[in-house]
Amino acid sequence: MDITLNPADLTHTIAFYTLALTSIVAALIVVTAKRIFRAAVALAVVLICGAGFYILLNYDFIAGVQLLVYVGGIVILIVFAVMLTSSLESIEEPPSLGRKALGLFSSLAFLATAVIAFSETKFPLSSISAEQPKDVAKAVGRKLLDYGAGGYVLPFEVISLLLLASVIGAIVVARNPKRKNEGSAT
Amino acid sequence: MGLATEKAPEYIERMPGGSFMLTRMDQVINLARANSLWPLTFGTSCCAIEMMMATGASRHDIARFGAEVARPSPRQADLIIIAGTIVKRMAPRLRTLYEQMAEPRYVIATGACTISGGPFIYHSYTTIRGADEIIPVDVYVPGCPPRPEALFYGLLTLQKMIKSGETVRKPGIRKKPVLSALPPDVSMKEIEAQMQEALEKDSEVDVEKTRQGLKWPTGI
Amino acid sequence: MSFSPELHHWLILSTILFSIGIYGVLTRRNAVGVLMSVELLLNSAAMNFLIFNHYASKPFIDGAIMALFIIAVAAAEAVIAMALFVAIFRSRKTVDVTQINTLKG
Amino acid sequence: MLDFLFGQLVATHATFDVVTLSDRTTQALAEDPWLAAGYALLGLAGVGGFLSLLGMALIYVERKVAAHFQCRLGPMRVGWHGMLQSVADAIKLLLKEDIIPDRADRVLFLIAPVFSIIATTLGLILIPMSPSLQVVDLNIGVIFISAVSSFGVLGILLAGWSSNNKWSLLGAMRAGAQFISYEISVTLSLLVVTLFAGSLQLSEIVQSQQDGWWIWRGHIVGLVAFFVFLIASTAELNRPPFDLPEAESELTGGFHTEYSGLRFSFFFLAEFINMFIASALAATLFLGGWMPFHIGGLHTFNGLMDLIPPGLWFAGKTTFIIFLIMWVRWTFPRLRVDQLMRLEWKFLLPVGFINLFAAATLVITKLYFFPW
Repeated sequence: MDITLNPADLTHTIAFYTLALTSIVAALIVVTAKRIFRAAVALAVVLICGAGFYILLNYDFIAGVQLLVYVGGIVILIVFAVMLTSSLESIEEPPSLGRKALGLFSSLAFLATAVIAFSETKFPLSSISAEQPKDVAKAVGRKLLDYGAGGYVLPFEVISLLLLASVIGAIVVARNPKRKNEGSAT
Repeated sequence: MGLATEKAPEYIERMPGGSFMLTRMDQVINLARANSLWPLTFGTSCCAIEMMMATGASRHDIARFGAEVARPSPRQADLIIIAGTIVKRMAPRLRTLYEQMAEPRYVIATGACTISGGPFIYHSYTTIRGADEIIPVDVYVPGCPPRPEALFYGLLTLQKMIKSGETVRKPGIRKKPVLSALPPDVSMKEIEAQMQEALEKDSEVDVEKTRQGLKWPTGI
Repeated sequence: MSFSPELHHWLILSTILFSIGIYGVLTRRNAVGVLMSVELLLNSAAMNFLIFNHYASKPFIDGAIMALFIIAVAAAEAVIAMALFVAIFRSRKTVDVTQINTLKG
Repeated sequence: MLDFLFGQLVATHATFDVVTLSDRTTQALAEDPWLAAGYALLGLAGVGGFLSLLGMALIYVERKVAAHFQCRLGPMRVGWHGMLQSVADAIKLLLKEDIIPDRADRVLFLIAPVFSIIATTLGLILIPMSPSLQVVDLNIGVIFISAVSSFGVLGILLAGWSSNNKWSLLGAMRAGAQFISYEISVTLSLLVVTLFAGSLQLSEIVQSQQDGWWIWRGHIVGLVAFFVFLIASTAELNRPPFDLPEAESELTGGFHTEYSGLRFSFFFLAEFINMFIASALAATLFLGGWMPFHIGGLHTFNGLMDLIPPGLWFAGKTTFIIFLIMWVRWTFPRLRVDQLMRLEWKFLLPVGFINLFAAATLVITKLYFFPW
C-alpha cells in the first residue's frame, strides 16, 4: 500500500493539527522538563510526530529513515548519555531569570521575523499538476548515486567519511585514559 | 490491580445472582492461582540443593504442576520456598523479600531448620528458631532435607488450600499453618509437647556431674 | 482562509519548533538538554527542506536528499556529543554547562 | 485424466492477489463508511486477539519444548497435557497486586510497558501471513519493521530508568547497547534480501520468491544472510544465549525487576511476540513467506505444492524457525558481555558487509538460480 493522503481530505487536516499540537507540546516539554529523562522521551515523541509529518507530505521513505535513525539510534544514544551522566533523583535547576528572558526574547524574535518574512514573500509554488516521483526510495537512491550533473555521489561519500570519522573520534574521546594500556576488546 | 479485585466484587455482589457469580469467579481465580505458583529463587543451604533437584531435575520436575517459572525478582514471584537455615543475618533480608512480593503470596517452609531451627534449636546464637518467626508460613514440609516427593506433597497441599479458598479470600488473615505429611495419628499438640519435653530435658544441666565428666584438670 | 494545511501552515509549524529549540539551547543547563534542543533545531530544518520540496519543486527529490543528509549529520553529532559528555562527566562529575568554565580540568 | 488434473493444478499456479485489510478498508470507505469501520474494528480485534492468544501459545510451547529438551514433561495439570497452563498464568498475572515503587518515576514507569507492547503490535500488523491475511502492506515495510522494533528497546530503557533500581538500570543499558550493535547486522542481512527482491515491500518480497526461496536461490549469500539474521535477531530479542539484559544470576530480573502483575506480563508478552515477528520475518524474507515451495520451470511440481494453502506454508516455516530459536536457547550457555560485543563487531559485522558486497555482485551479474 502506498500511503497517499489527499491534502483536501478531512483526515489529512485532522492528522496535521493533531500531530502539530502533540509535537509542539512535546517540544515544550523537551526544553522545560526538570527531569532530563522525561525530556528525552518527549524528544522521541517530537521525532515520531516528525515522521508523521513526512508521511503527510508523502515522503514515506524519509519517514522510515527518520524513525530508524532518529528514534532508533539518536534518541537511544541520548538516553545513554542521560543514563551515564545523571541519576533519577537529579533535578535540573531552573535557569536564571536573565537567561530565561534572553531565550524567550530571541526565540520570539526569531518567530516574529520568520512569520513576517513568510507573509511578505511570494514563494514560487509548483503547479498543482506536478507529480511527485512514484517511488521516493528509488528516486532518492538513484539521485544519491548519480555522478552526473545534479547528482549527489560526492556529498554522499563525504557524509560516509564524516560518520566514520565521528565514530572513531567518539571512541578516542570516550576511552578511559587510565585503562589505555590494558587493551580491552570492547 | 485495585479496581478488579477490591472494588468490583462489591458491585457484582449487589446485582441479582451476583454472589453466585462471585463464587464461580472465585473458583476460577483460585484454580488459576493454585496452578500457577511461580517460585522465588531463594535458598540458603542444603535444602536448596534438594529443592533444585525437585524443580529442575528430569525425574521429579516441578514443572508438571505449573510451578517451574522461577522468578529471580520477588515482584513477580507468588511463592517463596524457604529452603535452608535462616540465620539472624538473613532474617531481615527474608522479611524484605517477603514484603517485596506482590499479593497474593504464599510461603512454603522446607526442612527442619525452617520449621523449628532443626539441629540448631538448642544452643545456637545465630539461627532463627523457625522461619515463621519472621514471615507467616502456609505449609511446612518436614525433612532434613525433605525428599522432592515431600516438597511436591507440600506444594499440592498448598494448591489444595488455595483452591478451597483458605488463604485467598482475606489475604490479611491466615488460617493456622498445616504440617504437610503429618503421620495420621499424631497431632500437632503431641509434637509440641514432645519438643517441650526434649528441650527441658536438654536444658537441665547437672553441674556436678558435668564437672566430674570433664577431662582436663580442674584443680588449678 | 481554509483550515486544510497549506504552505504557510507548515512553515509556521516548523518555525515554532525551531524557536522552541532556540529557547532550549539558550536556557538549558544540562549539556544533554542542550543537545536535545539542537536535535529539535535540526529536525525542524529537515522538515523545512521537505516542505519546500513538496510545495515548490514537486517533481524533484533534492529536498528529501537534504533531509537525509541532515539526519546523517545529526547522528554523527549525537555520537560525538555523547562521547564528550561522558569524558567531561568523568573528570568534572557534572554536565551542567554553566559550571564547566575552566580549561585543563 | 491425469493430464487434465495436472492442467488444473498448473492453472491454479497463478499469481496470488494480495488484498490486505487496510486495502479493504480503503475500498469500503468509498462505498460504505460503516463497512469500513467494521473492517477497521475487525482488524483491531483480530490483532489484539491474535497478540494475546499467540503470546499464550508461545509461552506454553516454550515451556513444553524446554521440558522435553531436558527429559522432563513440562506443564501437565491444567487441561490436556497442560494446554491451559498459560490461561491460568494469565488470570493469575491479571489479578496480582500491581506495585509501583515509591521512589520510581511514576509517569515513565507506567508508560514503559505500553511503549513495549505498542512497538510489538506495530511490527505484527506488517507480517504477511497469507495473501489475504495481512493488516497493512507498507511499501517501506522492511525499514518500518526495523524502525518499529527500536521503539521496543526505548520501552526497555524507560522501564530500566524509571524503576530507580540499579539492576534495572544496568539491564536497560545492556539492552540498549546490545540492540544498537546487533541492529546493524540485522539491517545488513535485510538489505541483502532487499537487493535480491528489488523492493522494500514485504508482499513483493514474498512474490519475488515464486521461483525459489532466497535462502537457496541466492547461493551461499542467502544462507549466510539467513544465519546472520537469525543470530542477530536472537540477540535483539534478548533471548538466551544473549539474555544479558535480564541475566538472573547477575541482575535479578534486569529491566523488569520492579514490575509485577499486569505490567510485567506486557513485557513477557512483548518478548514472545517479538520472537514470533523475528521468526515470521526470517520466514518471509528467506524462506518465501506464504509462498509454496516452488522450483522455477517445474510447473507440475509447483502446482502440486500450490495445493497446500499459503497460510499453512507460512505457519509451518515460522514454527520451524521458532523451534530453531528455542533449540538454540536450551542448548547454548549465556555469553559474557565482552564476548557478545566481540561476536558482533569482530565477526558478524565484517561477515555482513562482505555478504552485502557478494549479494550486489550476484544481483548485477544475475548469477542466482532462475534469474528470469
